[in-house]
Amino acid sequence: MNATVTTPPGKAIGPIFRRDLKLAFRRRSEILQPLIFLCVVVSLFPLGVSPAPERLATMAQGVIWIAALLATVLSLDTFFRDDWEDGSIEQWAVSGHSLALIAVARAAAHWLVAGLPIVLLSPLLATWMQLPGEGVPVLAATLALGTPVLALVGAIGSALTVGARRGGQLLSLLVFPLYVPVLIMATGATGAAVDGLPYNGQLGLMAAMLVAAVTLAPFAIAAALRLSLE
Amino acid sequence: MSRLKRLFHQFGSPPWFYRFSGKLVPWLWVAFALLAAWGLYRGLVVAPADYQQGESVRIMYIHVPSAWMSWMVYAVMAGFGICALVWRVRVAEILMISSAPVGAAFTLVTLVSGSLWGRPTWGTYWVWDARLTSELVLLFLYLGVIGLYNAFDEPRKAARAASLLAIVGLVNLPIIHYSVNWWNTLHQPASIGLDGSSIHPSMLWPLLIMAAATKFYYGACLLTRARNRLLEQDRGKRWAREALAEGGR
Amino acid sequence: MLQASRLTLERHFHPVFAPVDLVVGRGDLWVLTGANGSGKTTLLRLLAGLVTPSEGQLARSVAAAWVGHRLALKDDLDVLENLQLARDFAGRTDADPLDAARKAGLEMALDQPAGTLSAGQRKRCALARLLLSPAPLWLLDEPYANLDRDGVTLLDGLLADHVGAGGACVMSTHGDLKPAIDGYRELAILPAPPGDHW
Amino acid sequence: MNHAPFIWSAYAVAVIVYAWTALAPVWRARRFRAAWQAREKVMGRSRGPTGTSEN
Repeated sequence: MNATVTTPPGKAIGPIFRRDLKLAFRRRSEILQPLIFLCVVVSLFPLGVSPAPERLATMAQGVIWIAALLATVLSLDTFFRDDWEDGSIEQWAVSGHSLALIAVARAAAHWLVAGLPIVLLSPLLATWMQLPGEGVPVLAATLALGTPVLALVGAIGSALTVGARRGGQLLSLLVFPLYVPVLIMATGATGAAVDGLPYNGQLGLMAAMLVAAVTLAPFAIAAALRLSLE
Repeated sequence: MSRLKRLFHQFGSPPWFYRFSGKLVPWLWVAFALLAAWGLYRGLVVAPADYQQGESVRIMYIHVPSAWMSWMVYAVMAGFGICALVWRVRVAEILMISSAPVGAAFTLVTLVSGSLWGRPTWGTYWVWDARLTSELVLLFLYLGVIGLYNAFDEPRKAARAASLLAIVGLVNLPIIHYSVNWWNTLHQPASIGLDGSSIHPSMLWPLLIMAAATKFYYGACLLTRARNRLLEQDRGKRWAREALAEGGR
Repeated sequence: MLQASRLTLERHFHPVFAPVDLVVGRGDLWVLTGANGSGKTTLLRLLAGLVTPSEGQLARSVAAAWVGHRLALKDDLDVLENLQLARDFAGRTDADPLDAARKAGLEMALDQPAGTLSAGQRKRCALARLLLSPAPLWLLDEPYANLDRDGVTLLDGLLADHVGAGGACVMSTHGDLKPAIDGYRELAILPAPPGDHW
Repeated sequence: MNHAPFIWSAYAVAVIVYAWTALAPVWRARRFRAAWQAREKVMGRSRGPTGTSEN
């Protein structure tokens, strides 16, 4: 099928990005849900394990990062579902714009609404988990570099399962193996910072993962979206 | 249609594939049986015990070939996935999804034999060793592909979704592997090599023979499963009805 | 503008409809007729490029606008915002959402969230979006559904203007509702012949 | 420490898993073929490739 279509007059990224922000702020409570979930999960650990500061400090970055992972997957479950159900994805596909650009716009808007707050919240979580002072800025840095990767890779899973019958539980199974490298590098960097070791290697790798995700993930998302229409 | 696609189409045509693989499967089983018997004989009987680990090293002859296969099958599956997604070759879709359970079986055996090997060597059944951990992640990748395939009801769409996931997984495989290795060396001094490189020939030979045996096993299992799925999907078509009616293999 | 030859699609390994040949030129208005489930919607989705055909060739040289059963309206945005979004995303830059809304008879519901609109109003919103689209080829899946009497006359007017101005349209209808425009051609969608390919 | 139980259980698990992965499709094929031929008989179609009649 070759639709030698002239490039459509409108733009792909701007309108979708603004639309997403407008939609997000129309349902302001939905922005808070993943963040509240994050705080709840983190605060369970002192209750579950032990309030002793030195024990909490050893696992602080791990707990915070795993909670951030869970919060991201929670918010990604319905990432494309509304657009799929109301037919927006069909309009995107017919419009002639590249679905990859639209995916980038959507992931960027989602990160702004879901990922950035996690980064801003991380100092509070770090103090809850008694993370030593040197680790806090590095934790925020790893979250800043890592949450976009979580959003983009999670969006692939979300686009793949949007057409599936019960996509919800499947999403976490699909996405967690792909999150393993991000988790390892992030907790490694923060741990190194706490121990006073150099951590720029880990941060460099996380930046590399971010670049890879930004350049490769949108094409996988676009293919998955086109597939969900069939 | 481009020449390449016509070639693919001709090779990929279900009846041709069904007959061709039907003739091939028995030979694969024979080759597997011979190699496996020879390999096990060389491994369990002829090969010496390890001076450090003693007899428990013999588990290596099932653990290591299975581990190699678990990675190879994923790569081959992703390769079928690329064919299925890019050229929409239906037989490639079937081969892709038929490989997943076999790959998962290899991964499962690797994990179980690895932990059973760990007990006498390290004293506990499960050690978060680099190789075992990345095998576990690989198992989740396989289960993800199988789970995603079963989540769709239209088989062609399910196969394309699973192919896309397999390709995304393939891209991430090396990253996962090296990050787990790096994570492992960070937290634990390098444990004694499970499959040391400078291995005595008398131990290396059975390993290679078993490796070859597992490849034939994979071929036989894959083709049997693929033929089943093909027959079930095409049961409405004349060639399938003839194959089913005559009851031949 | 659009050329389809021997077009078929297989669902669960059975062709949904008999192979279709269709040529759509400027000023054409095609109406797909057939019983429910005969594949009208599937064929339209094929023409829109949402689905890839199992066999046959499809060549489309112009942009297409698609109105399906799911009208792609964001329930939290009001009518005007929905139309502005459509215009910015893939609409003509000179098109004015307000004017399109007025033509579709939605003046009094402009600031009403799309979620609270009636089915007829939602369909009119989708038709207003059509006015903003630069695509000369309209692919409409049962456009008459949910429309009241003057909604139908509104749609007939839009179709007449569009086809008159050199555009083209392929639409499906079930039942006897046909566009009140002369010169439209019908294409009956036939079920696939029983039996098999090989 | 006698390693034999670990070795044999490792190989036992391997044999079980590989046997099941190999034989599951064979049983499934037999079950499908039997069910298909039974349905064909009920539908009154003639058996065997010679007497193929269009359905």
